[in-house]
Amino acid sequence: MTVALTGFNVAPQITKQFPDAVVEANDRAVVVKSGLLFKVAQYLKNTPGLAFDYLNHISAVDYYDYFELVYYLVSIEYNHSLVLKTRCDRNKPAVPSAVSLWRGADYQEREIYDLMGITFEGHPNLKRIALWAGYKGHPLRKDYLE
Amino acid sequence: MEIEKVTPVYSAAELDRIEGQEIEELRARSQQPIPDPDRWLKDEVQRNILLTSVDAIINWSRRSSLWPATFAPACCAFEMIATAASRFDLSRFGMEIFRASPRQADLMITAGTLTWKMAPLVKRIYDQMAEPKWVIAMGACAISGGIFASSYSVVPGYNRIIPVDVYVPGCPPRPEALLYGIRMLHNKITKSHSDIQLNLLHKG
Amino acid sequence: MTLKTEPYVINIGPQHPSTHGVFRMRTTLDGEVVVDLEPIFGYLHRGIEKLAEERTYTGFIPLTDRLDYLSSMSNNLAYVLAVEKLARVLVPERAEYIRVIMAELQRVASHLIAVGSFLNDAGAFMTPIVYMIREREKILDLFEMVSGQRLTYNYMRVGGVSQDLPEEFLPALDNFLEQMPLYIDEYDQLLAENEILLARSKGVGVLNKETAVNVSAGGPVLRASGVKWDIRKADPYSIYDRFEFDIPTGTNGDCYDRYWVRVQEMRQSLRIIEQAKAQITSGPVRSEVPHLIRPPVGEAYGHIEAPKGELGFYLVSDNSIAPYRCHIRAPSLLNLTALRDMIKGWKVADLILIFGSIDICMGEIDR
Amino acid sequence: MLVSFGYIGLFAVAAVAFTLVMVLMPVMLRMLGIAPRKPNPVKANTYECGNETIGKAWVQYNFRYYFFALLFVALDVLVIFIYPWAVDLRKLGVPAFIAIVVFIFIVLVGYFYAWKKKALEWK
Repeated sequence: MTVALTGFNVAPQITKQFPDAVVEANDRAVVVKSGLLFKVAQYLKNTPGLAFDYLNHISAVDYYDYFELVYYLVSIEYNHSLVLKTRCDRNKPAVPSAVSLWRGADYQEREIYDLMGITFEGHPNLKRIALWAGYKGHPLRKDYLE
Repeated sequence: MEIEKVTPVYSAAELDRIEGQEIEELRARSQQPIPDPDRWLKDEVQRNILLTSVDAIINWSRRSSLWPATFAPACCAFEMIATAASRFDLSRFGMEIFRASPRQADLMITAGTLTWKMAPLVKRIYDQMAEPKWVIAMGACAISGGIFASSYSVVPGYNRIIPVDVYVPGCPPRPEALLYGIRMLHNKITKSHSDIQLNLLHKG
Repeated sequence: MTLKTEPYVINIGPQHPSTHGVFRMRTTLDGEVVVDLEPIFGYLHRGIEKLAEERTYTGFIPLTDRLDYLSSMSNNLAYVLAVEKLARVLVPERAEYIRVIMAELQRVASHLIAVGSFLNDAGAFMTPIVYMIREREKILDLFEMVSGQRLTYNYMRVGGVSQDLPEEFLPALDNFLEQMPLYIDEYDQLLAENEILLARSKGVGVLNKETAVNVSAGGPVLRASGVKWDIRKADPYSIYDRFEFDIPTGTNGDCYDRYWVRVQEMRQSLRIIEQAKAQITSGPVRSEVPHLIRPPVGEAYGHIEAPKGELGFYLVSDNSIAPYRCHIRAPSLLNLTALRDMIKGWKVADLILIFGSIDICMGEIDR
Repeated sequence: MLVSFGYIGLFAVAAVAFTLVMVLMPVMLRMLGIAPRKPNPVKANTYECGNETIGKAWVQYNFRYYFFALLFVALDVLVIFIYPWAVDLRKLGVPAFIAIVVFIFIVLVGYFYAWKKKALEWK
C-alpha cells in the first residue's frame, strides 16, 4: 500500500534543511517557495530516508491570481509518495526546471509551458509540444479566449 | 582511412516556425467547407446520357480494386483495421492492401480527428495521391469535428481541407457501417461519367 | 585522407505505417545508423483537458474513452476512481468485480494489439497482427454484449457501472477463458524461441533500470527493465488485493523482454479474471449518486495500472458540477522520454522495432 | 528437331508481346484520354510522410557501403557462372568439375584479399 506522506511529517525535515522554504503544509501536500523548489526537490530525491527517485507526474493549475505546480513524487524503494507544490505569480510565471533531477519531467514541462505558459528555467529544449510554433496564447489558462 | 563526421544539423526552431506559419495560413484559408465533388449527379440529371460501354468497363475496373491509403490518426483507425482484418474482410472488395504511400492509393479513408497541426499534411498527402482519387470521411470527427468540435485545435470536418465523397457517421462507425460507406462509394463510381475526350470514338 | 560523411535528416512522419498513430520523428541518420532523433507530438492534440472544464463529471466519461482508444475500459476506470476518491463515493461489491473483469479483459486486448504490432514492425508483416485481432474480436464481442459498443464503451459510472451484466455474459466469458490460454500458448510456442525474433530483438534498445526509473517510465517498459513496480500490487485500488497474481519482470530491459513481459501479463490477467468470475457476488451495480455530482472543494489523484503504464487523473474541484482542472498522466508520453537514448547507434530498422516495443497510443500522448 | 525450336520461338514472341502490352497500356490509356492527368506542383514534390523534405538528399555516404556492394557483385557473378555447370554436372564429368573449382578459387583469392585489407570491417 503506497503510504502517502502528508505535508506535516515531511515539512519539519525540509525546514530543518532549508529554514524558510516551506510556505504551507497541510495533510495533502507541502507547499514550497518556487525559488527554492530545485534545492528542496534535490534534497527529497537524494536523502536516503526519503529517496523520491520516481517523479510520477507534474500538473499545473490556474487559480486566477497564481499558478500552482503540483509535483507528485514516489519512492519505489520505500513505496511512499509525497505531493510537493509550489506557486508562481501570474504575470511572470517562472519555475526552476526539474529535468536535471528527473528526466521524466522533460515532456511534461514542455506541455505545461505550451498549454499554461509557465516557463521552466534550465529546461534543455523548452518549446511548444502540443501546439504549433506561432500559436498565440496558452489554451489551458482560465482567461484564454478563442 | 579515418572517417570524420561533419554534422550540419538542421535548425529545429526554424523548421517549426515555417510549419507554424503554414498552419496559420491554411487555417485562415479554410473557413468554408469545400463542396463535395458530386459532379456526376448534375451531369446525369441534365443530359441524361447513357454511359458508354467504355465507361462501364473503366468504372468497374476502378471500383473493384480501390486501394486505401493508411491514414490512421485516431480511434476510427482501429475500426478500419478491424474491417481490414479477417472477420469483416475488406479484401472481399478488392481492397486487399493498405498502401502506405499515397502514390499507390486511390482511396483515402480519413479515420480520425483532424487537428489544425495535421491539416497541411493531410492536404499535401491528398494532393500527392494519383488521380482518380476518392475520400471517405469516417467517423463523426471527420464529418464535423464530432465530440471535439468545440476544441481550439480541431478542424470541424475534413471537408474544410479536402473534398470528401462519402461520409460515414459513427464514433467510431462499426465495421459494417464502413463497409456500407464503401458500397456507397462503389455506386458513386459506377455512375460516374469519366470525362473522356474520345475524339476518336465520337465522330460528330 | 579523411572521408567526409554527412548525416542527412528524414521525417519518419505522422502518416507512416509503423508510427502507431500520428507521431513524427525527425531523425538524423548517418547512412543506416541513427545519430539523433527529435520526436514531434501534437498532431492529435484535441485539447481534452480544456474540454473537461466545460463538461460535467459524468459528461466527461465519453471523452476518457478516446484518450487511449485501445484501452477505453481502463481509462473509464481510472477517471471514475479519481472522482470517487474526490467525492468519497462507495462502490457496491458486484460493481467492483465487474470493473476488475473489464479492466483485465481490456489489458489482454490492448496487449494483443501491442504484441501484434511489435511483430509487425519486426518484419512479420500482417500475419501475427491479423491472428491477434481475431482473438481481440472475441473480447470485443464480450464488451459489446456488456456495453453495446466495440471500442469506446462509456460503460463505467461514478459509483459503479452503468448496467448489469447480461445473463449470457458469464457463459461466454467461460468459453473465452477456456480458449484464450491455448491461443497464447500457440503464440508463445511460435514466437518465444523464434530464431528471427531473437536475433532482431535480443539486446536491442536496452533501457537499464536507473534510466527507466529516472525517466518515470511505467508498465511493461519499466518492468522489462527489472523494476518490480505495478500499481495493482504497490498501491492496490478497487479490490485487487483479493486476487493473487504475480508481476512478470524482465532482466535486461531490451525489446525481447518487453515482448515477453506483455505475453506473461496476458496470462496473469486471465488468472485474475478466473478468480474474479469465481468470487463475483450478486447485488446492485451502482450506488446512489446524483447525476450532477458536486464533489466538495479539494483535489484527488486516482491512478490505475493501465495496459501501457500508470494512468492517473488529477482532479481539482471547486464544488461545481464541472471539474475545475483535470490533468491526465499519460503513461505513453513518459515511456517515450527514453526513446532517444534507446535508439542511439542502432539502425533505422531497429529504430522502428524499438519504437514498436514501447507500445504507445497517440490518443493519450497528445490528449 | 526444328519443331521444338518453333515452340521456343512462339514462346519468345508471346513473352515479348505480353511485356509490350503491359508497358504500352498506360501510354495508350493516356493517349485515349481515359487515364486522367492533373499535374500540380505539390504532386510532383517528393512524398515524405506528409511533410517537406529537410536538407538535401545528395549526401556523401559512408564509403564502406561501396565495398560491400563490390564484394557482393563479384561473388554474385561467380554464382551465375556456376549455374550452367550445376544444371548438368554428372554428364560433364570430372574435367568440368576441376575447371569450376579453379574458377571458384580465383574469385576467392579476390575475396580473401578484400578480407585481409579490412574492407569488411565497418569502423
